[in-house]
Amino acid sequence: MIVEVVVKMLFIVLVMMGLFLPLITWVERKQAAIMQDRIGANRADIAGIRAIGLLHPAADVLKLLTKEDVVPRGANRVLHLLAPVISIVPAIVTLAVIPFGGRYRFGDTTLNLVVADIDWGMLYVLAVGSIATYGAVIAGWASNNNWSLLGSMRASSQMISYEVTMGLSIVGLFMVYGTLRLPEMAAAQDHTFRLLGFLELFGWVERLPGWLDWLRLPAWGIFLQPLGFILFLTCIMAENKRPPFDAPEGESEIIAGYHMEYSGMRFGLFYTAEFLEVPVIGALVATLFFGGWAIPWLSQETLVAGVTPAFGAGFATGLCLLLHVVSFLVKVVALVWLQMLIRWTLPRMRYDQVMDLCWKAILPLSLANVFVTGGLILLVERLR
Amino acid sequence: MAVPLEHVIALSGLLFAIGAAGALARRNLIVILMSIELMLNAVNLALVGFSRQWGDVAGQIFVLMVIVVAAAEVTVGLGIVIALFRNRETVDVEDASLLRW
Amino acid sequence: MSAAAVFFYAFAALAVAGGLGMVLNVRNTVAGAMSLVLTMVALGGVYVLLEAYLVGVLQILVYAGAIVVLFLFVVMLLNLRGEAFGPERQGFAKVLGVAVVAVLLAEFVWLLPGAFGAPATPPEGFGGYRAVGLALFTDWLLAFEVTSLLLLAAMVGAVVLAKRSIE
Amino acid sequence: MVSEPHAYDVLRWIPALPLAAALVHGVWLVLVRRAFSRGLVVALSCGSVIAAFALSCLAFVELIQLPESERVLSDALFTWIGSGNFSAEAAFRLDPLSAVMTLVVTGVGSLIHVYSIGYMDEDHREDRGFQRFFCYLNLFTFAMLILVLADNLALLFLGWEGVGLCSYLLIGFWYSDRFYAYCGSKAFIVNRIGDFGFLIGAFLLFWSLADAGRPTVAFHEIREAFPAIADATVRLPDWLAFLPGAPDWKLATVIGLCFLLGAAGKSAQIPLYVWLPDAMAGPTPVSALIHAATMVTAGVYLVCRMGFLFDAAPGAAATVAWVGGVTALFAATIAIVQTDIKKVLAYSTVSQLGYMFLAAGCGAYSAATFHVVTHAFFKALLFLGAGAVILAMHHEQDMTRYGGLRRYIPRVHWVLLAGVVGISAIPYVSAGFFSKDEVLLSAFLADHIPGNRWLHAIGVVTGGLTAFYMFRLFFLTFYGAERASRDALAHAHEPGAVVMAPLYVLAALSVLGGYLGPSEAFVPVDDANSFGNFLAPVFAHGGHAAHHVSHATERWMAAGATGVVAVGILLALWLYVGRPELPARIAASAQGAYRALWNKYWVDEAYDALLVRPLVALSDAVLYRGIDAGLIDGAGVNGPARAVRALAAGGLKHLQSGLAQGYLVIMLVGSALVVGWLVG
Repeated sequence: MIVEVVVKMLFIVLVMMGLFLPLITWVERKQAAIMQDRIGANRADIAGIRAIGLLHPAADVLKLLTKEDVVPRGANRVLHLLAPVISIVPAIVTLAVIPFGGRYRFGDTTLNLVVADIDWGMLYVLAVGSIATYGAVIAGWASNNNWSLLGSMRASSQMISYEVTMGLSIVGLFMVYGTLRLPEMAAAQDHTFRLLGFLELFGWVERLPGWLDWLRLPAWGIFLQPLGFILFLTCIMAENKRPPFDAPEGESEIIAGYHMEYSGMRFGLFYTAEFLEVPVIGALVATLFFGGWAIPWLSQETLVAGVTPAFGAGFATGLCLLLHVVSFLVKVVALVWLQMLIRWTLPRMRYDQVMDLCWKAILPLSLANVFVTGGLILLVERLR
Repeated sequence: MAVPLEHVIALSGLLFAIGAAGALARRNLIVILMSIELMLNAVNLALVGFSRQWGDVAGQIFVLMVIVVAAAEVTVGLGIVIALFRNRETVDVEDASLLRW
Repeated sequence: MSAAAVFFYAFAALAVAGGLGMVLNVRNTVAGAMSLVLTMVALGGVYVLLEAYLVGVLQILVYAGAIVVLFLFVVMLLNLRGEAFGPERQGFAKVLGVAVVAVLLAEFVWLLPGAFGAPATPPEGFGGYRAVGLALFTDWLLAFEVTSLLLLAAMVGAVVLAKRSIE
Repeated sequence: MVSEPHAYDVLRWIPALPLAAALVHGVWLVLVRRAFSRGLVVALSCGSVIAAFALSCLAFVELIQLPESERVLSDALFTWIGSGNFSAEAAFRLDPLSAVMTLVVTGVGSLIHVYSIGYMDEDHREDRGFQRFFCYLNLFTFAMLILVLADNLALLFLGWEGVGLCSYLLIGFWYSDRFYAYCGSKAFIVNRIGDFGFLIGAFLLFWSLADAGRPTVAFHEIREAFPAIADATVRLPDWLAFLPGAPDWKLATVIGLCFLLGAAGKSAQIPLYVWLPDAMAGPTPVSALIHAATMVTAGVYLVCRMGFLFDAAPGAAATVAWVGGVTALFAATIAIVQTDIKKVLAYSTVSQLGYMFLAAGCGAYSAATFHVVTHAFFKALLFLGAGAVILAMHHEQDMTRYGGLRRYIPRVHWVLLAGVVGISAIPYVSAGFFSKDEVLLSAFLADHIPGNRWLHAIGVVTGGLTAFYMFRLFFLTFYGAERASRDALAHAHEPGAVVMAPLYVLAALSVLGGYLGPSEAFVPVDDANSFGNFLAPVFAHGGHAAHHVSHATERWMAAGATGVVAVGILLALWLYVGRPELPARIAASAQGAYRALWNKYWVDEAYDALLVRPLVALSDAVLYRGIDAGLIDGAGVNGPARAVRALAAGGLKHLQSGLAQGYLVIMLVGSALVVGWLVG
């Protein structure tokens, strides 16, 4: 039991921090370069081997570790130390409830590819996310610097505001799935629905012609809650305070915001937190809106049932597990790419624009989303 | 239930006492508000403990209500603090003693 | 002693420590707020141990995530560094008050031992969002609605109070 | 005894219509504070009352189609008061008696409403007065209908108080005049005395019935249950030992006397008649409607309604009869010398009411009711006619300033003549004749009443006096020298058609109304006395059945009475047309008697000295200065306030330091004490 948990932890942490994190720093550079028609970082080399800049992440780590660690005068040492930690922990612990695979039965043992399969997983995510606020807030306060203070005030208000709307924007999703447990959510998306099924449902046609049955979509959150998807992605990116939502650290106005007084690995932690958030967001969004580990148009039963006759149940399940993890990682990668795209496409929003977007656009839209979803659900249940 | 209810209630009482002492002794209005929050939390803890004890959800409903009330109280309280600071340049509760005979 | 018990006492210790830190930290309001956060989180843990999952999460979400941040925000807004307060008034009253609090606590502890019987075995899904939600929206609907009104009032009040000048 | 009553839900609309009109007027006047156009007022008020009259006729037709034994319509609305074993229904009940009363109230009422249009049109003292007046009139009609239609004592009392209130409002209608306002209050207060008696009686009745295991206030149930307590007795307190039959009185007698007090208050009998003459302060139509035709007969109605009770209580019955007789004579004597035309009519009303009490006391309830009806006809006519005269003379009410008016207002003269004839009981051509004959006959026959022959004699003499003063009024007004000032006569004019029309109708009624139920003795038609027979089932007589005399005797008695009447008329003719200077001389020669009559036997003065002044003094000195201002205000209201203020200013205010934490300390101390109490 404990062993299993530890293994899962190691897997997810290693994948995220050991694989994704360095890669993302590299991708960030490269994608930026490509989009800006440059070559990008490619100078770090070991014995002349540049490996298209893949060594830069290592170089970064070395640099950060060896830099001088400055604590400004008049700063509160404890809090100053505490802030980066606070800001990175949520990103990591969020991973605990995100399933990177489904449930698999090998003989009499079942394997559930999630660290902590808790009933209120999504609430857990929100709660942990809300803790993340303190990182920025404390950082700004503890550095005893007015720019930092301004930065952390921006950060705190921005994050609180977007927490509210983030929670609201996925209520519709909860209503559709009828659960807050992330593995169940993912499993619920492991099938397809007929694209035109609603025609029958609303009685607009008596019976769809048979060939239309092939016209199917995976039952993903993005198809069931398109608006919810957009809102949620916006909110969670704003939570991450990366461009275009990086007003709290907008260097053009308040030099570097709440972490301007940080150097060395402390800054590295903030940095890590931000970059780690990116794949975490990817994983979360994938699980909520893109079927998590599910393979589109190929549900677990179908796969197992299809492979079992030839190679036996064990192999089928194992294959299934493998494919699922792969598809999960693929989705994460895709979503990371999407975030990068956004990050390098949109300019930074002004602070008041950020707030207006939250309270005047997203909040009403998400409320409307909740009501419309509820109405549709009632309607459908009435019609069934 | 992990521990006997007495321990839960004892913890709650202790927290309440701490909060009360803070609300009494400190002069910083913000800290006083925080102490009140602490007292409210102590009450919540007691409620949750009893709710578990009798296996009745009602206690937790009360907690939700208390949380809402606490939120409202903080909002207004901090609003008052800001207004006070704006007018008197202080958050000392003892300077805010206009409402007397 | 079961693992849950261990966790409980650990959380309890954290909560008390946080509370004390908040109350005793005269110098730094922000640090006090942070230790209050510690208390809140610890209490959230306690709630979870008491099988009040939803409440536990909401505790962290609302108290730690929103309310205390609000405190911090105000502290920063007013930029209060240290406390320069004038001479103490009614010091006696405060001493008396603290003494009374101690007495109160003593009485309380005196009352406690053996006050309660064995705990009931909670029903299935106790404390989950389903159970609580059902109760909230069936038996306690009115209270729920009323709290919404309360929140509205608080919102308006806060805006009116904090606004520099009412147009 | 009546069987199961027939449900008939038209009844509720009879009082509802006037109430609706009154409410519309009242709400509009109070909330909007602007008056309707007069046309709208008239349409609402008169319309509602006339509609009520039409409905009453409907109900009456419905009633007489039923077999005689079960002539009762009922309409139960809801339980008005329900408490323990006491329950008062808001239910209406139409038996022959209330049918007659209802018809009179609505019929005469609508005539007077129509008349009021013309009369009040002249009144410009207040711009909203017109609507206010009709609002009150409708309200009164409603209350009076409740009174006569009520199915139980409680509801009847509601109407009873309602009419009292409206009477107060209407007497003091021109409240800007202090004297009028005073008259209103006088009427109200004197009525209260009567109401006190009524209440005591009602409570006694209910109480004793409850003791007998039949708690009820509904009339028919009371009547069924009454025999259970018919023979119960009460022990009088020692200080009443001088009373005849002391110390043990029949309970029925006590209740009856209490009711008599109430009835005397409402119907202006000795000793409570004093308010009625002053009630003439109100507008004349009010005097006609309330203080002649309807309200003042409520007492008679009550006695008739409670007839079974008085039958069982001969003492009470005798008292009723004697009160009636004495009042009749007493008031008639006063009326002889009055010169204010309305005062004369007022005292004649008192005297006629005396007749009714006399009959009721003698157990001839149908006769009493019959006289109520005829009296409503001719007395309404007389008041309205007097009103017409007063209008013509610009609100001059002193008859010594009239004289010879028949040349100026001939039509009024003729209708007033009809009224005078009607009240003077001239055989065959007056309503009064038949009813008064029955009254006198009942007195003559009521051997169970001690001294009933005397009562009969009194009735006869009063009849003569009545004829005398009525014709005196008539002659003083229309004949003889013109004593009015030139210009007054110059402006004297006949009132308009809207005023005259009701007068004509009433004139016809007061001449022919008697034929509703003449005695077989005079009208050789079998079952001519349809009126009495119609009412018979209501007054199922107990103990003494009305034993008859031969028609011959009856005729002889009537002839005697008529002779006395003739004497009265001729005397009036001689004194006020033949030798107009005589009356003054007579008055001069009989100073004492004249002054006694002129000052109404100083009764008002006596009451004032014996009751009012001491009471006022007591109230002012003890109740107001001592108890109210001193005890209640001083010790009860201001005392605590002062104490609290002193306490607060003395020390408590220091508790409010404005320091929040101080309050918190106090709070904690309190909770510590509470928890400490828990500890042990």
